[in-house]
Amino acid sequence: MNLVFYLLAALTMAGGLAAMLLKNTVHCALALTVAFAGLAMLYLDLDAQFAGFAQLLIYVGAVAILVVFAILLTKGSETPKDGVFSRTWLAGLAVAAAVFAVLAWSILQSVSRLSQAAQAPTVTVQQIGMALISRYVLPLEIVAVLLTVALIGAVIVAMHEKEGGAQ
Amino acid sequence: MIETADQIFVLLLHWLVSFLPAVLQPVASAVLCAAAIVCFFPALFALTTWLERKGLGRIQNRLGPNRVGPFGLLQPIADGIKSLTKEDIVPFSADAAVHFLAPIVLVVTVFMGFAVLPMGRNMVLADLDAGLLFYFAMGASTELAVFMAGWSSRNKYSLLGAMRAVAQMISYEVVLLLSSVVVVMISGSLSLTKIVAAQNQYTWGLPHWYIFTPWGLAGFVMFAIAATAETNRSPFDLPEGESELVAGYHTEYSGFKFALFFLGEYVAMFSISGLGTTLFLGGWTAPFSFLTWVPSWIWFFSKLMLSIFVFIWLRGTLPRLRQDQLMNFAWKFVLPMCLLNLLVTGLWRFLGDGWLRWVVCSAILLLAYVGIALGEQRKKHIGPRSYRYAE
Amino acid sequence: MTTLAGFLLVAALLFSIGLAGALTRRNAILVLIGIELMLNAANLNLIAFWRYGPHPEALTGMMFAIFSIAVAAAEAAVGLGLVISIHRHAHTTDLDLMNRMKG
Amino acid sequence: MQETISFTPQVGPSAIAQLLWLIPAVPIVVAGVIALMKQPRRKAAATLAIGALSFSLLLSLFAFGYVLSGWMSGVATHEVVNFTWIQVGASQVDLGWVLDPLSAVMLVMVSFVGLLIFIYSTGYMKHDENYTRFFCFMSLFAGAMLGVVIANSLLLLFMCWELVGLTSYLLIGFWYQRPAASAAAKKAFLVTRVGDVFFLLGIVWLFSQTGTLLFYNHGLGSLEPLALAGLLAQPAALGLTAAGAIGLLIFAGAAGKSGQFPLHVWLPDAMEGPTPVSALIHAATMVAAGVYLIARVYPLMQADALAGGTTTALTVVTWVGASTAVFAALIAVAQNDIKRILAYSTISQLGYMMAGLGMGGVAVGMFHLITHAFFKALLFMGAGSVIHGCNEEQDIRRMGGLRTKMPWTFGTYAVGMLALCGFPLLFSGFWSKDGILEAAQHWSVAKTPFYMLVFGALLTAFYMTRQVAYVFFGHWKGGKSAHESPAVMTAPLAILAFFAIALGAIGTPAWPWFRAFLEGHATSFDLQGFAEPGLLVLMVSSSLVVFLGLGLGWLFYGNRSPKPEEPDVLERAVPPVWAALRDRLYVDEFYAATVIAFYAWWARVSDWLDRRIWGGAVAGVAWAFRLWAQLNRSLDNNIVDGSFDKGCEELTVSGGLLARVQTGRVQTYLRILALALVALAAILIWSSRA
Repeated sequence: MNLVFYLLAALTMAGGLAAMLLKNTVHCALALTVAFAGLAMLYLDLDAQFAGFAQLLIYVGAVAILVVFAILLTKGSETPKDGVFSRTWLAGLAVAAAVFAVLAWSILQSVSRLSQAAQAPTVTVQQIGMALISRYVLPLEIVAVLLTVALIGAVIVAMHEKEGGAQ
Repeated sequence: MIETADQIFVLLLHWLVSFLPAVLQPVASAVLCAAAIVCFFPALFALTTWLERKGLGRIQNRLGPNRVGPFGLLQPIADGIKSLTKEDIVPFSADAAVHFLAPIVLVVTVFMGFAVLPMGRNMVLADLDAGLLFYFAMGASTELAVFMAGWSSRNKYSLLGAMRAVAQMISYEVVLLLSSVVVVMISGSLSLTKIVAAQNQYTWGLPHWYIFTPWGLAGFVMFAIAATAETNRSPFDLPEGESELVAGYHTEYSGFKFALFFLGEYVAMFSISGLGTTLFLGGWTAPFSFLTWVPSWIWFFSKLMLSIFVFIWLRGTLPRLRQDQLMNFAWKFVLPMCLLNLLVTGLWRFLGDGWLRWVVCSAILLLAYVGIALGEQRKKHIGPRSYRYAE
Repeated sequence: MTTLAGFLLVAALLFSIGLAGALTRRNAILVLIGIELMLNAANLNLIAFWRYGPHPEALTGMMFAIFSIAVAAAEAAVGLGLVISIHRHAHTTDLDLMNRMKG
Repeated sequence: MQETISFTPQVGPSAIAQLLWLIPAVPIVVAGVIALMKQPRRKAAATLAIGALSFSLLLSLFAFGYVLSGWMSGVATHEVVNFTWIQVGASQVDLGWVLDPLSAVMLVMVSFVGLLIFIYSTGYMKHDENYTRFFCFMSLFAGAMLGVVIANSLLLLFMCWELVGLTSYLLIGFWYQRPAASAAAKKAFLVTRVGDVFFLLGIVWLFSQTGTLLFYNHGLGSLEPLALAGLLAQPAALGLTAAGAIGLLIFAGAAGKSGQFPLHVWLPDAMEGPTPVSALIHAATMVAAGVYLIARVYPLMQADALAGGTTTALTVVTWVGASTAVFAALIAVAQNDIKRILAYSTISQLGYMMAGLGMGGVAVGMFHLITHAFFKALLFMGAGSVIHGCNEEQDIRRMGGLRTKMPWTFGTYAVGMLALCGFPLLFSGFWSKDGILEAAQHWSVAKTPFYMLVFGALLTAFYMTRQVAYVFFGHWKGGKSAHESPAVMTAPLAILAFFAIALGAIGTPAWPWFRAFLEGHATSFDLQGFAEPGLLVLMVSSSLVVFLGLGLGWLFYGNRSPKPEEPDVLERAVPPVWAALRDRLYVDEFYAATVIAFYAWWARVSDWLDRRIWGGAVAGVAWAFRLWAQLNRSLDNNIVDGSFDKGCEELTVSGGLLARVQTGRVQTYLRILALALVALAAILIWSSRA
């Protein structure tokens, strides 16, 4: 329980809250990137270097940009007149709160059984690579296929239909 | 003697931190290195602006800056003073916070990239195991800064420039990664120091730089293209194509913030050149075995400056591409070549030593190059560009 | 209160924030953002468990996280593509107005 | 005489015999090719057909030469090539072809005359739009006819026989737009069918008796002593043995094809077809096929006689032939259509051949067949040339004086006419007919046929003279002036004319080469042949008869060229007889009154049966089914569908209830999911701590 952790946790929380609360959608996206960055640093704090950098590369570098593009393409950057929250926001909030309550409860329930801080494991990228192509090769392939399919699918779904084209 | 010359900066660092208590030493050394980097590269940036203006002047058959100081050497300082003293204008309708944050994020992320670059023997700030990955993560973050700048200043030129820049950077980031992956495949490590070490050996007095292999050459060429695009240098400088959209995403910036953008751009150029040098040109290793006595950092920076000169040269020579041409080039020519290059590298890896792998790999690459190029030429991608909005 | 518990709590909170956002925002893109947050929270859990688990060398949690990152990227791409095409047809990203699937 | 045939020891058939099948195959294949051609490809079609037939002619000449050389070296070539067509259990149906003097001679005749007629047709049919179709049919006919000639199996022969009938039908009805033509075609087809039914019966009977349909099969064929003995052992009705009966049945088929007396009615009408067709099919080849058939199965016909039993079969053949000869000649006298006259003369000549077969044997009949083929083809083609020249005029009373207008046609036609009349010594017809008369004279059974045939000869000379006088002498009475035909038509005439004269040389009593060739024994030229008792007398008398006919004809019609309207000379003399003759002795009317009437009545009866009885039954069944269907439908509507609809309604209602939950809002679903998660987690924890 050191200072770094608290700072990072605070940063992440702030980013997440901002992403969910701000009115301007682009601000939300930027706040989201802050949250992502905070998470990446949390990973680093957990000695998961590779995961941290991957998180940074993928989320900050790609997903955030994607979100921003989507926002601009859907003219979502200007804030709508009638509020940014849906009519049933209260119910939603309640449900979320309930979920948090349950999760927190379960965690606190099992605090006693959680393992204490172990010494930092040293994993090199090489080990990860070996694991990826030896023990986790099947998931790796599946993810590769999934990504390809997702790529093509996204392109097709978002593709600009010419007149007389599909639909 | 040679040793000291080579390790002079390292020794200096140790001497400095030796005054501090052992607890603070790692932190202090890190801070000192960072400080050194942050001080050195702006200076190099100043020099480079002068160099570039001179060089462009020569290329365009005119004298460059020649009033301030000998050969106008002091011109950058004059510019610096000017930009520091100018008024910092923030447009009325701009998104002040983001508008303020953008240049900072840009510069910070760009500088972070240097952390993993080995600039000489033992001269690396943080020798991360996943150094390359870190570098790319940082590089990816700069796009966000560009977008922030473009979007926050509520100016259609800025926005267009930013969108162009982001699109371009995303496309070419893929190429950048894929063309670097081949090096990782061969050297078997993401750590840049290890990569350099892998290239630091000689046969018949010649170094084992990766550029001296078929896949390495191809990879380097594509890396160079991608790097040019990543740094928005001409011929890929559409984002700030002054003839089209006044100055791209930093149209609405003035004074020191503008200077920061300018700085960030050049420093990015330095860092990516450094990366290229490290990956393909053997980093700080000497080009010939009998030159190994020359201090490693000299080699690194001379290679760096060489590539900088190439950048300038390109800018002086090539005309600007068009947006759709740019995209087609990235996705339809460079990307396939990159993927093929991966395959070839695998072949290289498994064909074992001997002349065979040279023949096979070069043949495949050449054939593919000619084939794809011809195919691309046949279906003309230069045509009326089509605008696609999601209205 | 152990470190692991702290990470888990952070993850839980982040998850709930994401869920709340996904449940309350009108804009489809923001709902997607919320979902991304939830995914990341899950990743954080995985990594934390890997770090403090009995067998870190097995890399299970790490791998899980990496794969889920990849999957999340795919999900983001497809989801945003869907949002864009929906916007092209319905000219809105307001989920309250998107109830054409009403039974 | 036949037993003098000495079979060549079979050491495998020679190459030419092996290739014999090509002779019919090539024209048939070519016919198929032409059938696939477009209408405008006239020249190609004609070239192909002629080329194919000339190939057949070439091969036939080779075959003939082979047989001839064999004969020279004193062996009567007789080679067969057989193969199994169908294998049904123990019994098998074999097909095959035979190469012997008979078939060799016939092959050469058919392909040669056919080729000439093809060439002639290119001129005659020049302006017809269905030129290609014509040559397709002609080629098919030629092939089928050649098939008939070489067939060694009664079945194969029957197939080709029917194919010939088909082509004849097609070609008679070639100008199908004319009602008369199509009617004639149908008539020809049906009438010959009558004969063919009997023929088929004969075939089946023969097969059931001998178990094979091959003529010659190294001693196992149906015409070889073994089988014949078996047949003779089988008694049939009227004191006939099976052999005789079968022979008679086959003869019925032959009579149908060759237009013998009861079944001759189709042949005159067949003249509706184009003239080359009449020349080729209805004068030279197809009608002769009947005669050829009899010649082919002659052993069967005469088996009885040789066995010392009755000679009924051949007697019947003789009587039918003789009566036909006189009968047709009588009718020919009173006809005015140039082609009809020739048609009736053909019928009577066929009668001569039959009589010759019946009384004199194969050689006599076949000799007349060959000579007749040439000069009758010549006459028909001459008639065609005349018709062509007088622009499609066929009534001889509207012609006249053509000898100056078309000298070539006239000359050749005269030759043909004299050959037909049997002008002494010079012409082939004289010798062939004389052979028949001689045979008749020596016939043991009766003398009447002899006199009938002599009378027929007289009539022949008379009506041919009448025709020639009408057509070529006197003065032109037609409409537009006539013109000579092109060389492509006259050249074949000339060639045929030559043969009409020359062929007589091979059958004189002095040098009976033809008979010797057919019967396979050597011969030499010596005038002693005339020294036979009565022969000279016969020759002189028949010559006198011919002169008498010519004279009478000239007396009545020479150079007078009466108006077309004014009645004929004989008509003024004996009107009723003339009328009877003109109306073809009412045979058609007789058939119309009897056979056709019966068929019409029978058709009406079966029509009535169909409508009332069978139709009624079918309607009843249909009604029953409709009733059943009605029942089913009501069942469906009320019970099955009813219950189904009810179930559907239930489903709809319940679905509607559930659909309330489905708001279509993503967030609602998400919310429900989250709640479920909460519930699950709660349960989990609760259970875990308990």
